[in-house]
Amino acid sequence: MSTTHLLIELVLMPLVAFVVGLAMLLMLRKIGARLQRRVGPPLLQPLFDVIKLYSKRTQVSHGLLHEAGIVVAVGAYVAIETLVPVPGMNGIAEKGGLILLSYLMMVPSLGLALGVGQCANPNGSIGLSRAMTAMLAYDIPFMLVVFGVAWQFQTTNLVELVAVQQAGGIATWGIVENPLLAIAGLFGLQAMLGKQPFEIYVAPAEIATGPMVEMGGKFLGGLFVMQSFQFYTAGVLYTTMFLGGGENWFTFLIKIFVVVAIPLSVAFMFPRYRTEDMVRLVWKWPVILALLGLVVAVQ
Amino acid sequence: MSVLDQLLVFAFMTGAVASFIGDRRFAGTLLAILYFGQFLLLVKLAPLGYGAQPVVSAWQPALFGEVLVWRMDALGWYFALITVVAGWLVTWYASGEWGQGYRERGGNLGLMHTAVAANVVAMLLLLSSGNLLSLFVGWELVSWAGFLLMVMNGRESGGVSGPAGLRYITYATLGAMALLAALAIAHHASGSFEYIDLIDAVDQMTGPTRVSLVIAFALAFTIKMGLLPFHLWQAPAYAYSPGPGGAFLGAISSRVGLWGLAMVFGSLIGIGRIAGIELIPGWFDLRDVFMWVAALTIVLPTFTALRQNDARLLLAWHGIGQGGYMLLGLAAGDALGTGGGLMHVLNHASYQAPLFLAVFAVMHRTGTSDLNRLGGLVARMPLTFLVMLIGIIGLAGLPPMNGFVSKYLVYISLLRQGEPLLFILAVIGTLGTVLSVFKLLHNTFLGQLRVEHMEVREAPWSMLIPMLLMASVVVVTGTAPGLVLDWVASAQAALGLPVLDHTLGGAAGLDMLWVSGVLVYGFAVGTLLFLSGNKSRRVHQFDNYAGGHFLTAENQYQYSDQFYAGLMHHIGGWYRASFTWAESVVIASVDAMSAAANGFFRRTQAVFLLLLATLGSVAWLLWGVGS
Amino acid sequence: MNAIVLPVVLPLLAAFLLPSLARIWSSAARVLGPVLMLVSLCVLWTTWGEHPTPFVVALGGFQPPMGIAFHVDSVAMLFAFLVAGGALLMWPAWTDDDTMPRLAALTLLLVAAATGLALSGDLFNVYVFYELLSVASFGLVSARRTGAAFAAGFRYLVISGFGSVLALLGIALIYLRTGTLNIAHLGQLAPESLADPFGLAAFALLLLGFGVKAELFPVNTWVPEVYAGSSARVAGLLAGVVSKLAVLVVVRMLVVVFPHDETRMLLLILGVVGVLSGELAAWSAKDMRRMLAFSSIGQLGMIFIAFSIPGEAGWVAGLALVLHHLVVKSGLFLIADRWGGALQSLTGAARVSPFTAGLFVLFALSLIGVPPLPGFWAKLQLVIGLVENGNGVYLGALLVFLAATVIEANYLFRLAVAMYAEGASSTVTAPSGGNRIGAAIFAAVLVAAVFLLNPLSEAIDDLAVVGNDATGYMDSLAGGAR
Amino acid sequence: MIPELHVGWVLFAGAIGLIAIGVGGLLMSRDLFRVVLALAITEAGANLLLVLSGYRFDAIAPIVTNEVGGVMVDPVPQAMVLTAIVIGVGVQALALGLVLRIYRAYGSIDVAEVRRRMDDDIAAEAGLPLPSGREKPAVHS
Repeated sequence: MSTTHLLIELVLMPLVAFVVGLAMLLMLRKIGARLQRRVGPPLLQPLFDVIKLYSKRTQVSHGLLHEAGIVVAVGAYVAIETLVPVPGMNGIAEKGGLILLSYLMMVPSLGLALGVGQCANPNGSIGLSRAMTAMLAYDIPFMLVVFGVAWQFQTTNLVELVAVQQAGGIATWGIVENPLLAIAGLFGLQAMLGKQPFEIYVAPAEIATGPMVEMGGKFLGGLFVMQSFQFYTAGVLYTTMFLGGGENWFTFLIKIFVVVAIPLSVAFMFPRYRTEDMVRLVWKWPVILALLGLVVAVQ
Repeated sequence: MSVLDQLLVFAFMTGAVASFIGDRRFAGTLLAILYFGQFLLLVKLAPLGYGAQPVVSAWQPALFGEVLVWRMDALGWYFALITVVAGWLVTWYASGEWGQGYRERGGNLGLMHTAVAANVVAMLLLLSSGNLLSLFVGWELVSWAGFLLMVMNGRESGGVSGPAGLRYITYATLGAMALLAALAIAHHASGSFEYIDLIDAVDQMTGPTRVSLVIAFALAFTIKMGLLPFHLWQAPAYAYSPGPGGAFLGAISSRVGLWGLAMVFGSLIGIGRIAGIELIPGWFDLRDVFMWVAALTIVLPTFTALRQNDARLLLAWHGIGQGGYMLLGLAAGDALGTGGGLMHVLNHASYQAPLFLAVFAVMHRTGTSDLNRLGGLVARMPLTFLVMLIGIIGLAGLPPMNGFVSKYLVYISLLRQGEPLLFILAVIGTLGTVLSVFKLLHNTFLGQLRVEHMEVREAPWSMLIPMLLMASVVVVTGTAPGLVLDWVASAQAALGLPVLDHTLGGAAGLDMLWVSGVLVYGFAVGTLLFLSGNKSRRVHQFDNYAGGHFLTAENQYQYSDQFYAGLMHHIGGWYRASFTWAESVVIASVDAMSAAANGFFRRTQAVFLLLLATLGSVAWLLWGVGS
Repeated sequence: MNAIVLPVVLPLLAAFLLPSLARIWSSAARVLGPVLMLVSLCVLWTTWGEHPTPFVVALGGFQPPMGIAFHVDSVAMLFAFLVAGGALLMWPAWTDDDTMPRLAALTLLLVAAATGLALSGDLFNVYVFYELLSVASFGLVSARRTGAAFAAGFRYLVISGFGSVLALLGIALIYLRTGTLNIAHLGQLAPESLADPFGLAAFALLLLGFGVKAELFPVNTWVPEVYAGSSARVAGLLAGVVSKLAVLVVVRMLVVVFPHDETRMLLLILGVVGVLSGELAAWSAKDMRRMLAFSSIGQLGMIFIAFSIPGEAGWVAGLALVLHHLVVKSGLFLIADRWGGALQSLTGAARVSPFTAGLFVLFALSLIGVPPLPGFWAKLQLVIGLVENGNGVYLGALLVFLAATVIEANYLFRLAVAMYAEGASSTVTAPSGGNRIGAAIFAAVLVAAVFLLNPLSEAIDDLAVVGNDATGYMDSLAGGAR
Repeated sequence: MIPELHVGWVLFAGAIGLIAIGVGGLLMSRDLFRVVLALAITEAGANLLLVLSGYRFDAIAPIVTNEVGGVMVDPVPQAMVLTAIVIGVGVQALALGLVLRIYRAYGSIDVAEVRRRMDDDIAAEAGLPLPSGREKPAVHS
């Protein structure tokens, strides 16, 4: 692979992710609207929102770190996008792997946490504490799932993971080989995306949207971009692990939209848990499922 | 005189200088220069780190028919490098304003410099020990030099350091006695104290002898390393040492335990033989015991750290937990695991020392390390914040810092060996660390700046430069772990372990050069995106609204106490202090036995005892002869 | 006759003359004792050089095995040397009241008896010197003339007296069997006449009888109160020097006359229990003197364990421990002269006298066995010796020993840490100049030993060969007396 | 032979008995003076045993005379016993002296009382709380 090719991929991969991510945001709002028997926003509304936020006149910053936090949150996702393979583009996925990705995905949130920390708003801090707790909770089943998949396919390399599943057809997809792990993974996904019933750290009515409390203008816009990346990444990762990755862009997009649509639809049917209840729930069923899946995987 | 001799003599000289003029104003600077000299001598020995033959000391005293040998190999060099650099930078840190402040607070700066220098000398002697006897001598010197550093801080710590040091030395003596027992067993089996003879003799040993040898060694080294269940001494002992001393101890001192275990697992006995000792045949062997101890050492102390409200204690508890990763990797036994475990030693030193120093810089400026009395300092001490930020990312083991690389190798090793439970325990430890260090950072530097800290200044350069140097090590070796992995591979070769196949960017499918590169790229994109927005306006921290009113200087609200209340609501009940309880039971039983012994001397009818003893021994002898 | 009798005879004579001399010429009486010690040291030094092989001195002209004989070999000389040297450094401080001449006379008597004990080659001789030693030590113990000193002395006397009776019974049994009391001769006869239950019973009686002075468990209950009730120097002398002489007697009997597994095992077990009880009791001692007393019981137990190891390894370990304990414990008791009170009162004592506190730390480190101090090398010999034996009981002893060291480290450094505690003001005063100098000399010996470890180790090896050489001991009879 | 043997056995039994009496006294006496006496009795028993160890009933006294006699009694034990007796007397004198001193110091020669007072004195000197719980030791001589 030539250097130019690689450079093009490095530019293209985040860009695609951004676009698809925005589409997913749109889907989220559409689903919500349909469930509440509304029409929902038009096609380009998410993009307009982002542009609007970035160009607002009132931009309140609490200091350099506040700004750096947003930069890290967005920037880390840009980096992550180059590490997950999509049809036709592997980027530098060979240089990382499943475990690196699992840890790298904590970086944007922590960057955001730094920014929120400097806002010096107690509501933000409370939100952070809850977000960290949630992370501790859902990462345990999620890492079990990662282990199970890596063991199942005897690799942590995402490119190889895709290659193995595509070579063997649907029968070798993770979801077929080990449905238990796939279900546990879905649970983890739900929590990772911070959607109901796990949106404890946003909790608008309780702690005034927690981490977002001091965010406005391009800061909130940054968060918006970050969320679009987050949806996309989660979808791609799950697809790569369980659904055989993308043979071509058409099937690939279908898969990742379906994957993201599930938690989003579920989200609207649930109220919010309390922190301790969420921890208990996540440590119970997904962990049990993942462990059972591991037993299957090891045999 | 070999370079090793020069190094040892130079280190002794540094100690002598410290003890004579350690309390002068210029002493810190002079000593820092001397440490740098030691560092240069180590650089002269650098071929060791790239596969050269060990360097032997010319001085080999013979005592009671036994010879003391000093010989430095790749493993020793690797640890010695960390030691000397840590000693150098912490002394530099203490050379300026910090030292002056310490003296003004009534501390004995000269003694502290001397103690640090003594620790460095002792460590060098231990790390270059060429047989079991010199190992024991070095071992004891390290223990007692550490003790000196721990107990000398009585005034600063409000008298807490004394009992903490006493607890340490009691544990350390227990470890030393276990080591002595191991020495005796080895001597019995091989007829000498030489490593080579022991290695030869291991195969001929009977099963019980081998098991007891492994246990004796393991006991000695695990106690020093603060592994479960012998970890209780470590946190208070390190936390209440004088700042730079505590940083030194936390960075490297307890890792000599790992050094010893590496020798046992590598050359002396061999991990294969240890795995061959099956406790439940087919299911559970002695190596598994080590791995589970390591995994529990990762989890339990980390979650103890999570509950600390004193920054020093928090860091010290994490130090214990990180030791678990090292042992876990080492006990995994393959190239990846041992490589990760050994690399983690340097990584841990490189972030633990600046973290301690950053905490002490904050203490220097604010007078407290109580996490509930700080906050918002990032606006006043941005560079110290930067050091702590880099440090905690390394400690938490997140990319792109070096802590991630070593843990990654351990994870992959566990993955390849199919150890999901150990893997998940290691992950839980990392997650707990992330939570805990975020609390540390948040409660110190983020949130509301307290009114009494409004005028706080940034730490002086004499403290910042050493911290920044250490922090830069975290970044550089995180980006190019191959620098360290070269040394680690040489150490593995010296130990007879499988050698890690690596590149400059990492190993096992990880290339940190690329990962760091795309992160920089990503941040650049993020910055551009950020700058593309409308210009922002900075506001004061009180330009803020929460809990129904504006925050003002009179009416501050910093969320810090019980930071993870929700989590604690769930796991709070799991903190049972079982080890503290077990320790107190041991102490109570010694007390009871002691009371009984005292009673014997106080109350008994002396003559009656004499008579009883006479009759008893006569009868015993008669019976003994009769049978 | 031989100059070697002088270290026994001269102090004995001086002891009787001294009270009268003190009335006539008090300053002469003042220096008489120390001068005599120096003379003894010189005599022993020169004799040591002259006679490389063991020899026998017949007193009163009767040739052994008849008559009363001294058996002089390097081990005996070493102990005689230690007695004179120890007494010189621990000489009672001079006070101007009238008790002083008596104290000096008693010390001289003690020295004479102890030297005699070291040199005796005859069991009854041993008994006589032992009794003399006892009488002198009773006097010294109660010399402080307080009620506690008298009471402690009396208790000591009763136990010691009963011990003497036991020893006498043992001697009677031995004589009944063999018709001789010359130890070398006994050694020759023992394989036929004493290698049976009867003989072993005699050994047990001797062991417990003489064990009273050697702080052997369980006949050591007098130790804490005597050391607490008497002056620190007397305690140091008893713990440092006198106890070792009793050990020597017992070990000589063990090696020359009763070299059996059963007797060694008895010594080992009593030693192990001694280590345990001593160190455990010291763990919760409330005052420094009793702490040191209990600690010395533990140390003596270690010495017994060492000597119970068969072969030269046991002697090497035992002698090293004996020498080390003598130096360290004497030094510690000198410190305890003023600092012997409640441990609590010593909190912050390092600021009263940093020098003394430093010495305490040094002694404590060596006692625990921290390399490179001599204590470590001594303990290392013991550990190797124990494990070389490979036997289950010896390994058990090793475990007990190791555990005891941990306890030892804890209680010694609990005190050391308290001494250096900040913000506390100690009520004690600095030790007197003499005591400080004495302790400093012992510390200097200790430090010098670190640098002289090599020659020392060789010397101890040689001594161990002599000590363990039972046939050499018996053969000295054949050489005739000088 | 039978009478001699008989006498020998009686004497042996007597020696053992003396020791037993002495030990009993040592164990059971509540009075320091009696302890001294018991010790004396024990020593006497041991001495008797020692004499018996070398005594032969069919022999003459080991004194150099012109008489041409049979076997002499072994003189060594007798000499030893003489020495032992002398030493014993010395020790007993010392013991009695100590008893006297103790009585003067404490006004009692009861074993338990003396013990308690001694413990108190030692504790008071060391600056420790008194084991018996009294405020301060009663008398100092």
